[in-house]
Amino acid sequence: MIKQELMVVTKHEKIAEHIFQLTLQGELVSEMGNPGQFVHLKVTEGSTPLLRRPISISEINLEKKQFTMIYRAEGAGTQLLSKKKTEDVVDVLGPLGNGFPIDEIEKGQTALLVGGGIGVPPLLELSRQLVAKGVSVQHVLGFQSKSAVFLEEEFSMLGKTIITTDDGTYGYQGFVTDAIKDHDIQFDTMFSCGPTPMLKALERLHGHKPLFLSLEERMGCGIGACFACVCHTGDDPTGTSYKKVCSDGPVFKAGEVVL
Amino acid sequence: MIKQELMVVTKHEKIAEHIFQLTLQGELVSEMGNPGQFVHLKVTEGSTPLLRRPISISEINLEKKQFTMIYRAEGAGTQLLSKKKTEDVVDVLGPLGNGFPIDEIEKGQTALLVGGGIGVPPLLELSRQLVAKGVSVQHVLGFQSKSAVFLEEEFSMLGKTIITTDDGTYGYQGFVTDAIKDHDIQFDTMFSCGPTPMLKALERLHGHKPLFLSLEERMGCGIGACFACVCHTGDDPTGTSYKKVCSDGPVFKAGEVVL
Amino acid sequence: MIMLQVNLPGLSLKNPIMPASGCFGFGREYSKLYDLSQLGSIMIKASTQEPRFGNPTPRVAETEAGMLNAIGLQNPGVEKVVSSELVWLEQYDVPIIANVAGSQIEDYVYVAEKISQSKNVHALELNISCPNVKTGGIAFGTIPEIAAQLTRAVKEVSDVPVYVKLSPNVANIVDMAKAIEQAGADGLTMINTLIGMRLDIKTGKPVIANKTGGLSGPAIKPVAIRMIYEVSQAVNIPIIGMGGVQTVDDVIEFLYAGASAVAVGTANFVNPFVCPEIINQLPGRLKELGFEHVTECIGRSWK
Amino acid sequence: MIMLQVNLPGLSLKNPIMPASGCFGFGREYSKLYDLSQLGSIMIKASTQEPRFGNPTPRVAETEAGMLNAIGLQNPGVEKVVSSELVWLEQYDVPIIANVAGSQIEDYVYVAEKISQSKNVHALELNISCPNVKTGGIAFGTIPEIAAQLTRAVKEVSDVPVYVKLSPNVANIVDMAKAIEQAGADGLTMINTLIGMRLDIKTGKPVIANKTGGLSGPAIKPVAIRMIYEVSQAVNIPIIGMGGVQTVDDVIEFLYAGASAVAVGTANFVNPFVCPEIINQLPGRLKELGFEHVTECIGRSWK
Ligand SMILES: Cc1cc2nc3c(=O)[nH]c(=O)nc-3n(C[C@H](O)[C@H](O)[C@H](O)COP(=O)(O)OP(=O)(O)OC[C@H]3O[C@@H](n4cnc5c(N)ncnc54)[C@H](O)[C@@H]3O)c2cc1C
Ligand SMILES: Cc1cc2nc3c(=O)[nH]c(=O)nc-3n(C[C@H](O)[C@H](O)[C@H](O)COP(=O)(O)OP(=O)(O)OC[C@H]3O[C@@H](n4cnc5c(N)ncnc54)[C@H](O)[C@@H]3O)c2cc1C
Ligand SMILES: Cc1cc2nc3c(=O)[nH]c(=O)nc-3n(C[C@H](O)[C@H](O)[C@H](O)COP(=O)(O)O)c2cc1C
Ligand SMILES: Cc1cc2nc3c(=O)[nH]c(=O)nc-3n(C[C@H](O)[C@H](O)[C@H](O)COP(=O)(O)O)c2cc1C
Ligand code: FES
Ligand code: FES
Repeated sequence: MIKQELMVVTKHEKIAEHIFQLTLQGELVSEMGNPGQFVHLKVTEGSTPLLRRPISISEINLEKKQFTMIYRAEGAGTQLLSKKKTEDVVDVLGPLGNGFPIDEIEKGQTALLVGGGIGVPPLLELSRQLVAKGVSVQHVLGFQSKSAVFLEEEFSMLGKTIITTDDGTYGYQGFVTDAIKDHDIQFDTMFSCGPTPMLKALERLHGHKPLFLSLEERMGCGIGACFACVCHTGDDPTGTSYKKVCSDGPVFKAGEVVL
Repeated sequence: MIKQELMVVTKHEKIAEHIFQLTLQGELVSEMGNPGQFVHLKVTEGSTPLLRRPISISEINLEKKQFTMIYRAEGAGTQLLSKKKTEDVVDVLGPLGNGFPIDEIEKGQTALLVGGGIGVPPLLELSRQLVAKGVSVQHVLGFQSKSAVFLEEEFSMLGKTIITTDDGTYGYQGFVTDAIKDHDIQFDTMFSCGPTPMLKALERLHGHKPLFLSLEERMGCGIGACFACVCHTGDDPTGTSYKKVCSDGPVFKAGEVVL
Repeated sequence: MIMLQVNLPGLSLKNPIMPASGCFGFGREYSKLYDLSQLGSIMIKASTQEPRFGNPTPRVAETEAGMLNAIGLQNPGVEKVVSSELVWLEQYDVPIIANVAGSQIEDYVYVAEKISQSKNVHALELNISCPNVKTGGIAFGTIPEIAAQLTRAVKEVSDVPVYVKLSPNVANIVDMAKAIEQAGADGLTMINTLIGMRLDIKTGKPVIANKTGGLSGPAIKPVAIRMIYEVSQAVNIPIIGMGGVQTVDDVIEFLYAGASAVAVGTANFVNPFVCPEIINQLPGRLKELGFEHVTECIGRSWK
Repeated sequence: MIMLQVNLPGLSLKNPIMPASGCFGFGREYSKLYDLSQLGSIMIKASTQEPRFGNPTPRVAETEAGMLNAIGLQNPGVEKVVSSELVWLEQYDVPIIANVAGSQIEDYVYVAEKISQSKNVHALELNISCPNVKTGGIAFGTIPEIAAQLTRAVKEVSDVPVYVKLSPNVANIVDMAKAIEQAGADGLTMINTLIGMRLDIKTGKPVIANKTGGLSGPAIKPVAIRMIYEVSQAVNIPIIGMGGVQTVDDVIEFLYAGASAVAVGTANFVNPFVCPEIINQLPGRLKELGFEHVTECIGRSWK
């Protein structure tokens, strides 16, 4: 169930350039399930910034009632968020949306998780849950540059992990799609989250296999009421059928919606 | 000279119902002179609340580069201000305006300082400076009720101090003007700060003697540029002459402006 | 809760608080968060004759104390709204105000006739002021004669009272309101969004795909209050006020200005529980301010 | 600083940043805080034929991300402005834009003729849009024909180029701008304030003594950007843009929208050093965004 709660900051640190890792504690955690869901954060009490910010859940710890997010502090809202200290509270609405369908892959099969930049975080909880299920996981994670790389160690502990950078300052130089090809990675199901051009390339190259993509769109409500975040469906004779990224997604099967 | 500075909170506490005492440290203090001047505070970085808040200087400590204010946390801005913790910073513009003219009273003469509610704080620095000059001071300080009384001890150390409350829960019951009359207080010069009805009554009853009043008005700029805070002058044949509370005041001689 | 009861043409409201059109869908999402029967009314999303997908995304952008939207009246078409959404809403004890949109008079008439027959639709709200639809629509909201003509046409076919939603993007809101009153409207709702725009500092281009969007949220509240203050003194039909309401004090300010009930739009996105929260706070706040009944607040600024 | 130079009719600006009229007085107060010669220009406070005291207080109220003002054009009258304020300003190396107000065409003509003869007045800004003056003034800002008539009359007597300041309180800002361009205006400045109101929750009455006031500040920026975007594509005279500017990025957004220079109003009250701060940040920010000259930004949103 979707809840709204003032959750308490238990940990907050910078883990790469402009990138922060934030752990919050509260009852709302017990509602979290599928990896790939997100929360909607209000970073101040006042009216500026007015809207909530959607951020993916990166790790869930049900026992401690804690969850972790990783976000890029860039605009007005995320910069304010980055100033929160331990014991401060953050207004959280969530969990929202439908995450990655871990039922769509069997124990013993192989999953390839492909992340780009700030799309990497939700794949961590996904990888953990897949590994717990007995799925063999591999990761290809793309970043702009060495200074932007994060979570490498955490992913490496769960499965083979290839890091790519656009500028070649770390790991493989080039796009994640090239890395997948060059390393001749085999998989049963692919899960991905990252910038739209990356998702489009993955869909073009690997759309014939089971492929699940997590999308981003500007949001108003985050719960399906305002129609800010709609996209066209893949098969749409009338042009009026749609899916909402916030409540039907953010994860869709490749081909389900038009990227 | 007027300066703008991010000053550091060194002390901040609640001293009566809704009333907070805030001490800030910074270079700007060295510009402070006359008691009765004020500062203009921006309580958040963002646009809500947008405008600065005018608050009187209540104590100045040049050595420690600290000054103290006392304010009532009621509206959006002052409530946010009340949440500032030690070592937080506050954006201060000041010192602003012209304070009480301590040159207008001689050593050995008697001053009566009359304050009402949140108009009491600036009289503390005034009293100290008058005492330091060798003026004998007396205070009549009016509050709504016992729970609203503050600074009694500080004033008592400087001179005779009568506290009045509207509801009689503490000290003399009634208006400050009645207390002055009932106690038959004699003085050479009167200085006052408080609600306009109180200032009007003082002007009516004591305007024939040297009397200086500190006014309040809604402000925009606080430095004399926007004409938000003007008042008519006492003697004004054309109807167009004016004084600005922020830069010509906030302290005026009785009769100088229309209350 | 007798102190919150407000009666308006077609609407017997248990309290004067309702979500604004387009900010609450058809209620399904919020129904998972709280019982919709708590609401005074629900202004449902605009319905048009045919299904509409609306504008390309991005459809929203944030501004200082506000937001821009250019949804473009996405909706499944009046038939589906009636058969599926309105029927679903019947399970709640809440009168519905149906927002009606179109690009020509015939469209409005078609939708109004259909939708006003639904059991739980107790009033229509003519959306003559949606700034995000290119084809003609905007003229209804800026030219008094055309607005009046539309009002008359819809009044003729509607089974329920007709409220007309005013656009703030006009020089003289009072003239507009009077023309609509004379044309037979039962009430007014105001204000819709101001037309605004935001540019991306990196690309230089509009953030919203539609380029311009409707500005809503706390930023526009002073404009809404001013317009309601002026219009409420010039007409004899009631006003449902909206524009930037976030708190119980905002609601009271709208009533003071001259509104008889108040709708909450953008604030639902910020705090999805805002409507029931305000409804719960209202009696206490009214008492604090010395009122025995919410209607005592109405028009207090000029009465 | 060559990269900030902008040339407009009558105005050779060392940079495109200037304080907006009414938000900077005649510069005396700010001159104590920094050297006014740093500014691209100064739009001085409105001058009228006779001295004016203006409206009763309270004259300002705060709103979400904005403020309302109803100063009421307080000024010492054009004679005194010319003899005392403008002469004092001559010590600075800064061209002055003189804001001209009145309630009838003759008033404007009188003031324009006088003030345009001052050595340092390089352009006039016709304030046809002040929402706080009851007698007629507002009509100039909402009826294109009247605005055009006024423009023509002032053009005839003015020694310097004439800019006309547009009111956002209209349904069609483009029609207004075109009428004024055809009447011979050399440039436009926009936007003036939106009309707004705030009520006191305890008394129920307007906070501002004049009841309504002009809404300014960040809240109105999206409206300003939208209007400048539309008008700049419809006219061939330059625009000085304003409305909610607080930061260097806001300035760039106004240039992208189609403004050729940018004025800062309300933000001076929040941060009295805002103008020189923006001027200092502008070259670095332009470089970061890949521009060699500030004029490359102008109209980028639609070019
Ligand atoms: C489902 C989902 C999950 C996300 N998960 C993450 C995550 O785990 N970590 C992370 O760093 N970012 C994530 N994002 C992107 C994140 O929401 C934006 O970076 C953030 O909202 C920008 O806010 P700001 O205050 O920095 O920027 P501003 O420029 O102040 O934002 C202005 C407005 O635009 C919206 N906006 C700006 N960029 C985006 C964007 N890329 N996507 C959606 N809205 C945007 C903001 O929400 C706000 O309403 C996610 C987005 C979505 C939709
Ligand atoms: C020269 C001067 C000295 C002052 N000294 C003190 C002091 O020492 N201690 C103290 O508690 N208060 C003092 N005040 C009053 C204080 O400025 C207001 O109480 C405060 O601005 C209210 O802000 P808010 O955020 O609580 O209220 P809000 O309701 O959020 O204020 C909204 C707007 O109205 C203005 N405003 C509201 N009330 C007043 C008021 N009474 N006077 C001026 N502007 C007002 C605010 O500044 C703001 O712009 C002084 C006022 C002036 C003019
Ligand atoms: C996302 C969004 C969608 C809207 N859709 C509609 C609509 O379909 N019909 C309508 O009449 N008004 C619509 N509006 C306008 C609101 O009903 C309301 O008039 C306006 O937003 C001002 O109120 P607010 O500031 O509380 O949001 C919409 C507003 C928003 C923000
Ligand atoms: C206190 C105040 C006084 C103003 N006086 C004038 C004026 O005399 N003449 C004028 O043309 N505009 C006047 N304006 C409008 C501003 O010049 C400007 O157009 C408007 O405030 C929008 O810009 P901003 O949001 O940066 O303040 C005034 C604005 C304020 C806030
Ligand atoms: S964000 Fe409102 S429907 Fe998705
Ligand atoms: S507050 Fe601006 S002139 Fe006094």
